[in-house]
Amino acid sequence: MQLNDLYKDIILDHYESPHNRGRPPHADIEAEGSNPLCGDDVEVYVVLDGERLKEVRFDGAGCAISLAAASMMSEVLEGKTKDEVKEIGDLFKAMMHGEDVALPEEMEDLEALKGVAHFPLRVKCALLAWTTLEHGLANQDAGRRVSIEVD
Amino acid sequence: MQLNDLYKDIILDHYESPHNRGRPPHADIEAEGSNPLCGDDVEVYVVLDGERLKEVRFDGAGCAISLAAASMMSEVLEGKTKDEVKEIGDLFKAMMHGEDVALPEEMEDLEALKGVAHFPLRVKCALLAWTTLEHGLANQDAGRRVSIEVD
Amino acid sequence: MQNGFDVQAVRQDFPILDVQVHGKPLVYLDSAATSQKPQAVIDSLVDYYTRYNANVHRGIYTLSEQATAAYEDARAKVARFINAPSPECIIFVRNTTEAINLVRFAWGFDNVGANDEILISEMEHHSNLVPWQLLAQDRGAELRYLRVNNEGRLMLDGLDVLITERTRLIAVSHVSNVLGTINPVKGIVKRGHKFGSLVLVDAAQSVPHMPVDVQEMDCDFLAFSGHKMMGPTGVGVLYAKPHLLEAMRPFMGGGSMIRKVMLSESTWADAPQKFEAGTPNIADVIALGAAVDYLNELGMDDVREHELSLTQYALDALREVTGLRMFGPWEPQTRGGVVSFVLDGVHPHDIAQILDSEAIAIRAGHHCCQPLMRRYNVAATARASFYAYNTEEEVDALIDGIHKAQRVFGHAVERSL
Amino acid sequence: MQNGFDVQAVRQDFPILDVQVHGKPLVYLDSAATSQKPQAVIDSLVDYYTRYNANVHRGIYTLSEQATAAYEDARAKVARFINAPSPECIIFVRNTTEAINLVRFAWGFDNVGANDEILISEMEHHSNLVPWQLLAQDRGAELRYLRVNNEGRLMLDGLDVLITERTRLIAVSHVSNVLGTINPVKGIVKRGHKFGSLVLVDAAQSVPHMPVDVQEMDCDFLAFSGHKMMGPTGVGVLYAKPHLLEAMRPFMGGGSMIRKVMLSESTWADAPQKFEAGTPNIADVIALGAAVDYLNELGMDDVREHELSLTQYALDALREVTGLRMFGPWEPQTRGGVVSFVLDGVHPHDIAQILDSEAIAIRAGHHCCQPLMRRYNVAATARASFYAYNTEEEVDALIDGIHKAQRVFGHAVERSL
Ligand SMILES: Cc1ncc(COP(=O)(O)O)c(C=O)c1O
Ligand SMILES: Cc1ncc(COP(=O)(O)O)c(C=O)c1O
Repeated sequence: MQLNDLYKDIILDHYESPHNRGRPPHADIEAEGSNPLCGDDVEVYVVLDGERLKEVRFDGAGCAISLAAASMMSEVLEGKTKDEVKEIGDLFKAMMHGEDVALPEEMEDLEALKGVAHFPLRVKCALLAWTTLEHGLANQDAGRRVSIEVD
Repeated sequence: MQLNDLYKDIILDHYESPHNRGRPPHADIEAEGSNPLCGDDVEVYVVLDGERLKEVRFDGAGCAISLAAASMMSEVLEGKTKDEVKEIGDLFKAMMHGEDVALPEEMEDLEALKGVAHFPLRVKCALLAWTTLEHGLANQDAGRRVSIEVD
Repeated sequence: MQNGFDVQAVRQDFPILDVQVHGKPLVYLDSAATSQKPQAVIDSLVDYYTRYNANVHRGIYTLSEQATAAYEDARAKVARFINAPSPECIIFVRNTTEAINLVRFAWGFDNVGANDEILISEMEHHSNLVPWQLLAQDRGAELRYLRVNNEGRLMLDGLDVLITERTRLIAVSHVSNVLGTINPVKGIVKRGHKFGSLVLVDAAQSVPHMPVDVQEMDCDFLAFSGHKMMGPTGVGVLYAKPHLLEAMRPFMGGGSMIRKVMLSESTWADAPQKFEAGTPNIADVIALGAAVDYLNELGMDDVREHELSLTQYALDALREVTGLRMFGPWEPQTRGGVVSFVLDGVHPHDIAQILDSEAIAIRAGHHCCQPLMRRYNVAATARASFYAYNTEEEVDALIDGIHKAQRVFGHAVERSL
Repeated sequence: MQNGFDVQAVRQDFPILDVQVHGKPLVYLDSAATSQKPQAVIDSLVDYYTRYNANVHRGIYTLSEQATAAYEDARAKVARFINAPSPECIIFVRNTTEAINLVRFAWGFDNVGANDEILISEMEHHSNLVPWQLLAQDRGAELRYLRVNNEGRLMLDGLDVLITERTRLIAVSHVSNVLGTINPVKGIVKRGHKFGSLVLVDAAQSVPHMPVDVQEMDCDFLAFSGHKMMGPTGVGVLYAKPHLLEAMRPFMGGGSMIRKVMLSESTWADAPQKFEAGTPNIADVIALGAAVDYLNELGMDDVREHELSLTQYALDALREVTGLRMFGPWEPQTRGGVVSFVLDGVHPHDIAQILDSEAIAIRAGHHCCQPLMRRYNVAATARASFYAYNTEEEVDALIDGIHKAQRVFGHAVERSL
């Protein structure tokens, strides 16, 4: 396993200059996820437009993998419907578990995280933002910020 | 270590035909000792004549070593003063712990148990009756049967 | 040999069987106390310590990843071995004793209260008796006993009155370590469940010797020891149904079993980690996985068959020994390869001592079953126990040794006959 | 090398140090998590399993006598190693965590009541924190914390107000596994005793690395792990003063810890057996004895000297790394060979990952010290730790690796500077 498989330039770019970072003035969904064992914390904010995720933003602290994954996620999911989000999320999880999946073309950025599957201990870093988003969507009706701990 | 070192004829003789076995009609000291881990149980009875042990008897159930040791003890201690009993007991214990001791001539029967010192697990068998007697003497004033557990 | 099972080939795998004791080849008949280990298990330990020793879980470096993978792989192997629904219901502990005490502390304190009842049997090993005695004392509960008949079987008729609505737990051994009796645990589980009681099975003497399927048995807890199944000392297993593990409080507190620790309170990791505080016995857990591999290669059906035929052979021979009293059932089909006996005129300790002079290792004593000894009115018994590597020739040696003991104690034997 | 201590010769004794990771020679800097094992320890295991494996205590045959003698011999070795007054105050457990939990259950339940106080420090490992949190919750007692200053030292001034007449136990680590700080335990013991409190010392990071004398320290309990002192995984030690062991109730119930078992109640064996229920981890206890022999041969003073000079060397180098923040004292004389740090712009997990690509094994995370992480306002640190087999060249490799991490994360580092 090469280090370059993990720390691809595109991942380092996202880590160094994250996209969609920061809390929006208003959000329909607010979810925070933490991995107490890593100390990683991520917050995910979604502005909805009906079934569609009009805006996805995140904030938090963590390693390169977890923050780059959050940044990439926020990009690829913008404008997608909830059903599409579920579909993409399942694909992404399958990829993280080492399955050979075909990602839609406009999501090839996510491909950069494929190498993470070879580093079992880092998979949970890559999944943190996704799990947090999922949890937020599932509890959309809660009417408040929800939180989840994973490890 | 030879088996004969342990099961000397004289030991087997005492086991098969124990001396002074059985409860006397009256005893000044009654003590029972048990090793719950072996299941061995021995009762020691002493009839006193002032400072002297006029009669020493025993009863119980146990392995060849513990019963032969009880039988031999009852023989050698008959007629001895308490001080002498203590002295002989100390010598016997030292012998059981592998020390090279010189036993008084009339006690050479006890020598037969010398080999037990080479079988650490059986030493406590050889000591059971002696420990029980000691406990009985120490609690002479209790005015009742005393008991002790050893292991 | 018998049943297409090549015991001589098996023996080649156990280096200790070449040992000489007092200049004579070792005849090891004490596997119920602890089994011998095949080369594969020893190699597993050496391999671990020379190639990838590292602490498991969350070490982000290669050795630690390898150790973690091997450790969790062993968990999966053990789960498959007893057909557990998932690796997560396998908790690694030190031995059967700790497994049972874990249930006492982590389940018992919350689920057994004043006037509740715990039902165990008179044939239980102290490890499946003392913990429940202590729990009953701590919680003001009642400890009840299922009795054993003269033949060495549980008096199951008694169950009807002994199990009540207040029974919270039935704890019973699968195979007795003294009598050899195989208890009908599946039926006991069913009857316990009907009354809403949980059932713990002490499988220390079954998992090493016969196929065991926890889902078929439907027990709630199952405990066994690695060292009795060709694995190393220091590792045992608790199986529990997943929903029970989820509901149970932790046992020991410390590293690895937590999720989040704050100054005043903490939250717990999920099972199995919740119950594995501190650095686990990594090397031995992995070696237990190697033992499971080895047993699978032998085939547990064949292991059972071999022991069955050896036990039959031993019982036939023991039946002919004058002045010998055997405890437990005479039908090998209903028992494991553990044979306990006493001899008229020769104390069990003296039997064991004389057998040792012939390099034959058997156990003598109460076998951690004092109440059962009292039931049969003996202070101790001699016990020979068999495993996959034992032979009929070794049984012959045992019988010869018994005769020798009788010769040494000639007069005593005669007197007592 | 330094101090007449020949580290190259020592390295020859550790077969794992020949391992290659990603084609590069292993640089193992995670001994605080678990140490590597010398050949003598591995040989001890093989020797046991191939020559005299048998269950200990009361087996009347040669193998069992040999195993028992070796097992008890290891106890005597461990007792001498920490200058315990007698072997009987050494209890073998699985690890430090179990040792501390044993005190929680067997001493704590009878001696800590409502409104009593337990005092621990903010730098405790979860294994010396969570058990006391749980005990405090179970008994309605109060858990108090001694704080840590910016330099990584206990704020001992606080002791005066924190210790009261209600303090039943002070539990404190001898050496911090994150900060490296050597705590002045002898003084803490003295002050605790003045108030009638007992003192438990978590010596997981001291006994392996420096001479420890329990009689001089006068602590009531001391806990440590075999696997951190060149011994195998799966064995740990609790030392306790004899009169405490005598008064304490048993922990786990089962075989070996009893004297007499009746249906409704039982009596207990004396310590140490009272606290060693079930078949112990025989092979690993004996191998821990071999580890103690090995450490004695190296000489604990020399081990300490070697680590001291290595730590000095490492601190000097780390001080030069831009953007590196080190936790704990800068004076090697007051600390063990454990060095924790964070880098600006590179997360500890990423540091460890990049070091692994150079075959350098360090740990990253909270090191089972979440409260301490919060104290320093970090989520995790990277940690390198040294032992007798580490060299200055390995420290150089560590520093190179850190530079590499900074290069990989070049932009991030720049941005954060
Ligand atoms: C200071 C300290 N205490 C306790 C422990 C726990 O040791 P173990 O995991 O062997 O129980 C450790 C090691 O991780 C430690 O460093
Ligand atoms: C039936 C039974 N239960 C429990 C035990 C205890 O096993 P361990 O000593 O490995 O805890 C044994 C073995 O001695 C046993 O035979």
